[in-house]
Amino acid sequence: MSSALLSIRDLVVEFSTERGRVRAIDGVSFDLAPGETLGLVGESGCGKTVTALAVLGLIPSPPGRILSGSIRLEGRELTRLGEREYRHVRGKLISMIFQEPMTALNPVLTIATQMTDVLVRHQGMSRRRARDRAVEMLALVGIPSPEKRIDDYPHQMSGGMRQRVMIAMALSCNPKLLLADEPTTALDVTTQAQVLEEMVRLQERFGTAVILVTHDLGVVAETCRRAVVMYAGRVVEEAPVECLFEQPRHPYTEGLLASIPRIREEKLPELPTIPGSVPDLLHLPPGCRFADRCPRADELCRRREPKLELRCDIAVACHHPNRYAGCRE
Amino acid sequence: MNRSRERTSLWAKAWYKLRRDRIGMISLGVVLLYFVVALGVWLGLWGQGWSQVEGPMWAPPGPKYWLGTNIIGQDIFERALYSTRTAFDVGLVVAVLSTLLGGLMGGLAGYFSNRWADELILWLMGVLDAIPFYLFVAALAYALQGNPYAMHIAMIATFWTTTARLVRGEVIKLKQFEFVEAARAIGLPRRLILFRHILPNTFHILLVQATIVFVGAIKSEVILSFLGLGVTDGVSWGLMIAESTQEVQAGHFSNFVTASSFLFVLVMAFNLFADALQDALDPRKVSA
Amino acid sequence: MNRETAPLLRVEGLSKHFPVRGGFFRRVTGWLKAVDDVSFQIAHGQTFGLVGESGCGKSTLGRAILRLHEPTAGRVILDGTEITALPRRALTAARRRMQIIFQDPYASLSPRRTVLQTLLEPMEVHRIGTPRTRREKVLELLHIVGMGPEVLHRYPHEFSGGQRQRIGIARALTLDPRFIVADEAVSALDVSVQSQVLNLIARLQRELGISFLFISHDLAVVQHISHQVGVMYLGRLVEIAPAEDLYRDPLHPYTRALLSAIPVPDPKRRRKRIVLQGDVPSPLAPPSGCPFRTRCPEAMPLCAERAPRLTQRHDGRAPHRVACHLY
Amino acid sequence: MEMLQYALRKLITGIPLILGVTLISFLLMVYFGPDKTYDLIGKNATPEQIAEIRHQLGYDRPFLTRYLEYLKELVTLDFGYSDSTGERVSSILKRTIPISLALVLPGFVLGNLLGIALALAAAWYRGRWLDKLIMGGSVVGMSVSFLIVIIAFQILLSSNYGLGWFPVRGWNVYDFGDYLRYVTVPTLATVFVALGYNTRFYRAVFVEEMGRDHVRTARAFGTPPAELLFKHVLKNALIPIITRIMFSIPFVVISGALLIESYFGIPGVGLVTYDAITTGDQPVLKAVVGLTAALFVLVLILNDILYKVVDPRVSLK
Repeated sequence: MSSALLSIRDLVVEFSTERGRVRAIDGVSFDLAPGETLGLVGESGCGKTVTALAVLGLIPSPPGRILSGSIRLEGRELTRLGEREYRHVRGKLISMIFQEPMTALNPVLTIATQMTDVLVRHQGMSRRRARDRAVEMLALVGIPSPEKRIDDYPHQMSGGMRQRVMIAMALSCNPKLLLADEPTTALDVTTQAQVLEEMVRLQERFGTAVILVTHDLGVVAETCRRAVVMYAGRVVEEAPVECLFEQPRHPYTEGLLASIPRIREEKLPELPTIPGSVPDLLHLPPGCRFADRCPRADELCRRREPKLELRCDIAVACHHPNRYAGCRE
Repeated sequence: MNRSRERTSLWAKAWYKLRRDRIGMISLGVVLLYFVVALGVWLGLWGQGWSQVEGPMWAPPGPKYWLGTNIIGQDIFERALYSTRTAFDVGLVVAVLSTLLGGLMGGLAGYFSNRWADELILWLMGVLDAIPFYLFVAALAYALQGNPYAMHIAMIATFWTTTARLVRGEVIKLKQFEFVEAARAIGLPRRLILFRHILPNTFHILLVQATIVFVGAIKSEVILSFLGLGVTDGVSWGLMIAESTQEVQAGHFSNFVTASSFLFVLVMAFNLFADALQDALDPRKVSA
Repeated sequence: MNRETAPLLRVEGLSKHFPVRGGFFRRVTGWLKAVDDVSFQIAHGQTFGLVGESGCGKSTLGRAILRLHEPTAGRVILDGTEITALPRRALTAARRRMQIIFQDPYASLSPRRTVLQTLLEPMEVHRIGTPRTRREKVLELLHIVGMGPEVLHRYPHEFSGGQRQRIGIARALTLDPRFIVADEAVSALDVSVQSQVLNLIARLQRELGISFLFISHDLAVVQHISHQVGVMYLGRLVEIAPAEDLYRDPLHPYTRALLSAIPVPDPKRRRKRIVLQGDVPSPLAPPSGCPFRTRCPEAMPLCAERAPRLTQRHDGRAPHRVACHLY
Repeated sequence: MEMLQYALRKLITGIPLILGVTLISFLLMVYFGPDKTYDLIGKNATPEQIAEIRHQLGYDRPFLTRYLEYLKELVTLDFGYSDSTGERVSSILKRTIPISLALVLPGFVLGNLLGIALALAAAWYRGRWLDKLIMGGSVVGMSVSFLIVIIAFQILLSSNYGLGWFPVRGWNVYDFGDYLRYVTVPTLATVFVALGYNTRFYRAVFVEEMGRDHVRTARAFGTPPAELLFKHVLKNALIPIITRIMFSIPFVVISGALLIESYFGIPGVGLVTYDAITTGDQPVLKAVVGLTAALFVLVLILNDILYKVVDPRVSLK
């Protein structure tokens, strides 16, 4: 796919831990079109955040490193960039919003300083121009009286406000790609709705492509067009959200969808679950990583790991996927 | 849950980690070697001739006097051996007692944080920290009228505050943990909550602090002895260095170099061991 | 009163106010009303779901009921005993009847004690049984929460979050309590494990007849296991109703907003939602009148003047109560 | 105004501390301290002479009266006359404190600045060879006794057995050149000893700060290394740095100066204190202890005010 904005191929990120080396992600591949919103979904420890950090070259090293694979932004290989070149990508071409609004901003600098620094650095603006632009951006994300609030320190704002500031800062240089790592997880439900809405509105306005890293399939259903489902460091399914939610092909996706807490008309006698728990990345089974928890697992699954196979626009890594429901080509 | 993982307590895990730390194990070996030397002196196996004045003045190192003799003809090697015992005397007594005191006071202050017991202990720590150390030792020496343990008592009385502050902070942190609330919810008496659930989780701090205090005590002994405030009976590296200052001006370095090297190697080994211990016991790393 | 119909737990006008200090000598300059005049009941063998956003006082309420926080005012009556009036020694004995399950599976187990030690401790404190029967009880409880005897001598760090939560549940069950507070008991767990634990709690309450106060920030989680649901905002209960009623016909504007804010995992149903403006006001300086009026889409002048009381809805058959001037 | 009120409140809370310090040291040094009667009049005095001298020394008055007198001395800064030299204590201090400051300050400043610089380098290259080198050096530095460093530096730099570049002992300072000649070796010794501890401490602070979310955010927005280190890491780490520096001031002034001055024979307040210890010169000791306690309280107040300056989150309330 040459039209892709971002193209990740066979990415492997390894961490050395006390108990040995661990591949936090092991052969992840997917593409992202310009302006597209992609959900990167999975439970904790599945490697979704590591994937996002790898795109920005922010894998903490040591102990982590990119072992192999490629990350291309508009055809340009990012994994081989030097630190100096990468700095011109970060915040300018790709920016990122983090999970914890309470700690992600520098507590001893004002919002103004933190936002103008970025604009001065990447857009070559004067401080005065940068400040005007920052105020403009704050107004866009819905911060009341931004020309006053910009001189606040982060601790003077609520969590929702700070997350808006992060969004404003992330979009201020008009990046091509926005990585949003669980941007609403730490927020309350009512605030979560506000912030998500704000983010989607701006992303559409700026034409930014977004990778939304989340554990919440509900958020994916409401904001994304396509989703990549990860499990234990691997992609197990990739599909347009309509297909994914209507007819999940991988048994893990199916189980995950079923076990989301949701408001139901009729009370079920028992909530659907996935039995067992996620395998320890240090002691992975030889075959499919989901085999231990999978109702469909057989000898083949325990012996050989399935490859991610693409058919039409749905890719699935399973020996016994659900029946293919047809595609929209 | 993977069955191949060994069933181990956090202590066993820490020991396993420590065993794999090469520098840590080597330094532990050096410390143990010193300990054996000190033990030998206690048992009367060696180092007993430290006070005999029989050799010639400033004899060079040789087969009779391995490291030469000092200004009045005492065997420097014997004296250095005996001083190892003095160092362990001071180090062990001060480390053990000040750590116990610090753990207890810190535990109480932390558990009763923001109440009068805490305020009182904090005040006491502030007071002890605000008195200059050498003056405190001297004053205590006066007050105890030449009691040979005045130095030990002074060190214990001042060194426990650091430990207590660390333990207090940790206890305040641990108190917020839900397992402490769970203990309250089952009706466990406060005393047991403190001793069974909170303090055991500060042992790693106490252990590391004990090694640090040990080093601090040995180093302070040297300076106090040099100033004439320290060891009064027996000999120590500090006293050897004190007597060597005159020899040094006459160009005889053996006494100075011997005492300094004995001291340096032990302190270095202890410092490295303390580091290794801290790494091995770090709960953030162990639980990972 | 008939024991069957009498509620197991009655909470009457319960308040918990924390002093705020400031000024020259750190005097008390104000009060943080974490829980303010809350009343409700829980029937035998039923679950009361308590929902609200962070900082609304729901966890404080749970702890005040158990007297893990000493309440400022109000009464708690459990099975005929007035918990709030008990002297210390009697309170310790009463703890057999009420227990708690915590949110953070990584912080709720004592890290240097084995599963066996953790589970024996409650029985030792209350001198229940012999060493032998205690051990049998531990094994039985482990079986109930779906674990085998091989875990007895393991330490908490050797378990996953879901397993730790099961151990925490087993600990709460050792004293055969009549009532358990589950404080965000599944919030820290991954979705797939969350539903396992929810099913476990639902089963326990069916089979053992234990009453639960199930505290959560997530209305969707609460629905499955609750008979009654209460919604809290800034330290007060704003709506209480049987679960079916609350989800079918939410009355309070805040409840409606909460319900509509839950993301729905169905891309075809992107609905219009009620998005609340602004943030929750500081509990140190709550608004006059109705605490919700600053964010309420339906606020009227009256709302600023007078705080609405929790009242029975007039037309309803079900005991659906709401604190809003609209009704 | 807010600052002033805060300082005042802190000052009031500092009073129990000063009372505690003075009480304990008074108890130990004076009340249980050495009886100077026979030092002054010899062994063969008559009971009347003894009573007379004890009255002069104040030994016959109740404890509380004597303690309150001490407090009065502290408040008026008038500690009477030295037992051994007969000089006014206040004038002794006035003469010697500036010398000690001039002696200790360069080493103190350099030791902290170099420590911060090395720690920043080590933290930036965490886990690489530079870090290991610096940290290895720190452990070695921490393991050498201050006393050994002083003696070794004196042999190497000042004595005839070494380079012999600097004066061996004393303090004959009349111009800046003299000052440099006399201050160099003590300063080098101080820096050598402090550097290991400082570097380790500061590195730990920086490493912790560098692991924080906001530093990752700064990196995610392309912040260059120098800006990252100084604007985001150093600035945020100022609180522990300030605490360490502030709280080491009282000890450097007394304890650090004591050893150096007594070894190099420099007539500063440390030497005066040392002499007072060995001769049991109580008026001087009382003055030193009291003033140190006062300094300690001042440091506490200043420290908290500096917190407010560097961290907007800290409220003085």
